Amino acid sequence: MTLLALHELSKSFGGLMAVHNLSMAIEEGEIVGLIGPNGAGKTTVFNLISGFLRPDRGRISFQGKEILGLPPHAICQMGIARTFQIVRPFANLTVFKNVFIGALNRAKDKREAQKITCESLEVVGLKEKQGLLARELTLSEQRRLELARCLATKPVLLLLDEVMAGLNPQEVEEMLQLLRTLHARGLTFILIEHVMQAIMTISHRVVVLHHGEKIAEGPPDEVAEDPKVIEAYLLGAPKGEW
Amino acid sequence: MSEVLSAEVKASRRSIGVFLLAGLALGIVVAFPFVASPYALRVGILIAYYAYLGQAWNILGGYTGQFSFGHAAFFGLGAYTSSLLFAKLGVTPWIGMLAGAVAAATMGAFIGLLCFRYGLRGPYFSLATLAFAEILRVIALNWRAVGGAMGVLLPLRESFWAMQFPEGPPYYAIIMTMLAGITMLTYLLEQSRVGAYFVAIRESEDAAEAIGVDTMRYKVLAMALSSGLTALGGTFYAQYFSYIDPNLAFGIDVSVAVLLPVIIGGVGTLFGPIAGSLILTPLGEVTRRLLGGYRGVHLMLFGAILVAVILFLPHGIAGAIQERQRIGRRFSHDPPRSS
Amino acid sequence: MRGTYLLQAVVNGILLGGVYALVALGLTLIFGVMRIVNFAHGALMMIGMYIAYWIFTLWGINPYLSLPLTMGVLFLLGAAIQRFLIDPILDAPQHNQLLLTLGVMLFLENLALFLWSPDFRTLRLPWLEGAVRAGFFLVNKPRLLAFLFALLSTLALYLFLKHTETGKTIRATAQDQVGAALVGIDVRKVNALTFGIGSACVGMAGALVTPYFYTAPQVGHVFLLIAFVVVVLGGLGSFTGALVGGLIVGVGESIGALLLPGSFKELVIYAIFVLVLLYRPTGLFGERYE
Amino acid sequence: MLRVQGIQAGYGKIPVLRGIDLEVEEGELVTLVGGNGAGKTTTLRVISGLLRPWSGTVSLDGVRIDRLPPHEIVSLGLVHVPEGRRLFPRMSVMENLELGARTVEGRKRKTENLRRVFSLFPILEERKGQLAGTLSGGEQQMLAIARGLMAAPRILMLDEPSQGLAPLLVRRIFEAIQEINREGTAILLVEQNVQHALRLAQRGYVLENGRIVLQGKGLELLEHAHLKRAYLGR
Repeated sequence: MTLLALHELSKSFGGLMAVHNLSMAIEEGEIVGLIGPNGAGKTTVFNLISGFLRPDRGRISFQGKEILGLPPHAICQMGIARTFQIVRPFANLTVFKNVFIGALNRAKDKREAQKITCESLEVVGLKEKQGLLARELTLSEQRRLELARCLATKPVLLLLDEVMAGLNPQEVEEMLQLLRTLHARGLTFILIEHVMQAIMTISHRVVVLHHGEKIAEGPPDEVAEDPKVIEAYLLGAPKGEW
Repeated sequence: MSEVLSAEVKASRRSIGVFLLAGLALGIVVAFPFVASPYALRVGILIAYYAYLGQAWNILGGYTGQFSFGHAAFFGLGAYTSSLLFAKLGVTPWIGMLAGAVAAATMGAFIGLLCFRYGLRGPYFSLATLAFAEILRVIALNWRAVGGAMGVLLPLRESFWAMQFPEGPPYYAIIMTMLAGITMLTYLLEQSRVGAYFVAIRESEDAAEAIGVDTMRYKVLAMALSSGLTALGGTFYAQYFSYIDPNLAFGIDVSVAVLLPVIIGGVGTLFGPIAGSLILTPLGEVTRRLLGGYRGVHLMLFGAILVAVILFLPHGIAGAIQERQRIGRRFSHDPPRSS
Repeated sequence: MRGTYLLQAVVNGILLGGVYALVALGLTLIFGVMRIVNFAHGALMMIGMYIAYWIFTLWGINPYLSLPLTMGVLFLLGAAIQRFLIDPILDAPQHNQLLLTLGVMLFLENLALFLWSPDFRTLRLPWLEGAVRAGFFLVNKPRLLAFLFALLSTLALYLFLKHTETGKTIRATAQDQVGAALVGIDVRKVNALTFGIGSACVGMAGALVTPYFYTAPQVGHVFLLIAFVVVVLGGLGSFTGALVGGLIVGVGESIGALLLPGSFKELVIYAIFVLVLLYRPTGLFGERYE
Repeated sequence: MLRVQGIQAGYGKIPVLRGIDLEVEEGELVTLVGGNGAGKTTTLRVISGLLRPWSGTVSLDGVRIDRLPPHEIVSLGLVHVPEGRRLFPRMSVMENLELGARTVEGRKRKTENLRRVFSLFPILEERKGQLAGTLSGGEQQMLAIARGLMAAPRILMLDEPSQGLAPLLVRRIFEAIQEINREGTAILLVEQNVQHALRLAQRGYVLENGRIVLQGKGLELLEHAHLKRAYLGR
């Protein structure tokens, strides 16, 4: 079943096309990687889906319902959660409270919210650090914290913006393991990632953006062989000119 | 095992200490009016009064992170509403007080809606609130029906009904009750869902929005709450001093006085405003007394303290203490890692 | 008849606006380079007024002649405030900077109160009294003089920023601090310089109004708020904006005074302020800073 | 000439660089490649004095410069053309170039350097009266490099000069970089555009998660299997 459908989305900033005529569909239970060189418009796509930006044109539907024009908090309440490329923890609050505030989104009462919070912290492995302030965590921990905060809102679809950036190989491996666990629990993912290795191993399907347009889409293996992708990524100029 | 035990013992010792301290403080607060000289009582009243105003501002500025520089607007609305109702219609300030709070909360919500609807943040919000306070000041200054520049002199009718008393203690009781009430309210807020949303907005509006917090709604709510509570302080001022005019009610000085104890004491902390007022108010009184011939010395001092606090103690006194305690706790909880 | 009044009001407003522009220029320059909203700006103006006042009262030198001294003192004062108080917290949250300048304002105003009492003081220059007639209009002499000085110094500042090398480093720093550092500009020095120049501007404006305005410790409030209105209207950080905004606010106030009773004219200003903040926070010429 | 040893640095408490060592010799063209967030930009920021390292040293001709403010580092002939160009958008092309020539050396050779950058990027001469903010992306990048050259640097550090540019323009920029290097200026080039960068450079460093994981001759590095893995995940 199609969970999320983007239909001919466009968004420009002061004449610069950030996203151009983008259509794509995400099926329930999928892990989709959204890749592309710097400035390809990936984060803009996330901002459009999560309601932080309004597209100039196009439609977005989630579980068959039109969500365009809804404010971000309403979109979150429908079951789409996102992380930020630059982590935005509630820096001066404890790790527990960070996640707890997310849990309040769905919980009937504080007891339930506490339970959700503990579960989320457990999943991402931050249980021991729950008393620390968010700003005292390492980057890798802050990324996991942000993930826990998202999970606590009980999402159906998670939009993860470079959750592996700046992590060392072991941390990347841990993060991948975590994503697999969550996927096994029925969550659907869209990942923006620069750590290619990671995205290629975990994604079922990869969508490649370049200058705001979709230039390729398909299983990781195929996409990695696609000359257009290699060109966009590695060369930037047609082969043989150098 | 012994480490865990000792930590627990320490924790229980600490909570006993806290109880003792709280009891002691309560004792002093209750006994104070019976032993204090009229002057000392006056200082006590002012300490509580500024702490109260600070708490009211703290809800919006400290917890929700929206720095209003125009709380005089709400203070003045409270003072004027109750005073006019009393002077012109004979309505008791006890009711006038609530009317003022409602008026100010409505005005606060309105200003909030306007400002937040147009995405004013940071200094833009501060300047906008300042402008609203000035607008009210100019209106009060030019509106004959509310006394114009002459202001409002409350008719003298000493009675409970008129909230006027010949001596200090009743005022002391009123303002202390107000302070206890607002501190309790703030404490409950800290524990509540709403309070959690407030601090989330302060820490990162985008992140709060992303996890389902209707930031607009809660910012307006914080604004209304803070404004209404500030207005109660305005009524108290009018009743205690029996006189208000546009500058006393809506002037920039009021907006500054409201936030000063919070900044010094600790923004966004429960006891910050109280600590701030405990330091600033007696200091102000002492300098005023010692240097009675020179006006402004205490405010000069406040200015210097404000600058020093921003430079050296950016989280205020309570903020610094909290930080120290937290670090202390962390070390007492975390056993030293082997290897 | 009514029309003449209106025109007269416009003329008065323009004269007023010239001074407002100068006050606002200082504020906007400081904001443009450092993104600091300087609450102490009005207090600095007040200091300028007292300096002019005392030099005249003690030594009989009129404010126009003592301008270099007034401006020099204000320059040093401003540069020192930047260097010792603001520089350490340039990276702190913006509200801390706001509060710091608020503290400076409190300090300076009450220092003046302490030193010179709350008395309103005025300075009389007999040769400047009365008005000159220019066609249909009567023009108050000290106001005209203040306007001309303000205009000239605005022009001088403009030429300085546009054409001298130091001026260019200031503009460059305003447009991109990192870029400026990387071409070898000493950004801290430029910051102090800018704060100094901004303070000298407002000090000059202060000295210029002393012949027709009262001097008192809290006089800065009036001008601070007006300066905020002007720069928000013109666009925070915009030079042209300060100039045009100053004239608009001056004329608006002057016409407001004609049409509205009492000090309701101020309402016109604040109404403009709020409307601009809400509908066009970038002002007429500015871009938005976050 | 430039020597970076054991640099650790980050923002707030978050580490980005976990011990970087690199060197650039007189007249060399060295490239630093790596994925997003690997720490390339941070490395340059540390070298140019924009960010103070937590530990480690940066030295130029054997003299430590890691405690100097950026403007003093520029005056030593180490110039950083930053990511995002950082031009002065409301000043003309000419004014931007003049501001680039603020070092003693730059002042001395201003006319000569001006001629040099105009021959390198003729379009800039055509647009010299235009405001920098109104230039196209490619022209802005050229201006950024040109502005850096006006300081008469001995080492020019370029942060992703190809970012966001069309392939043809990327080629122009890279040609210019090569040209600049041939004329004797050492270059430290940071790039995501790996293939280009490594073909151009004499030596290269591959950065991953704040560490140098590979280094060697440009073309040899390119062949290295690890690189492919790092970039395409296979």
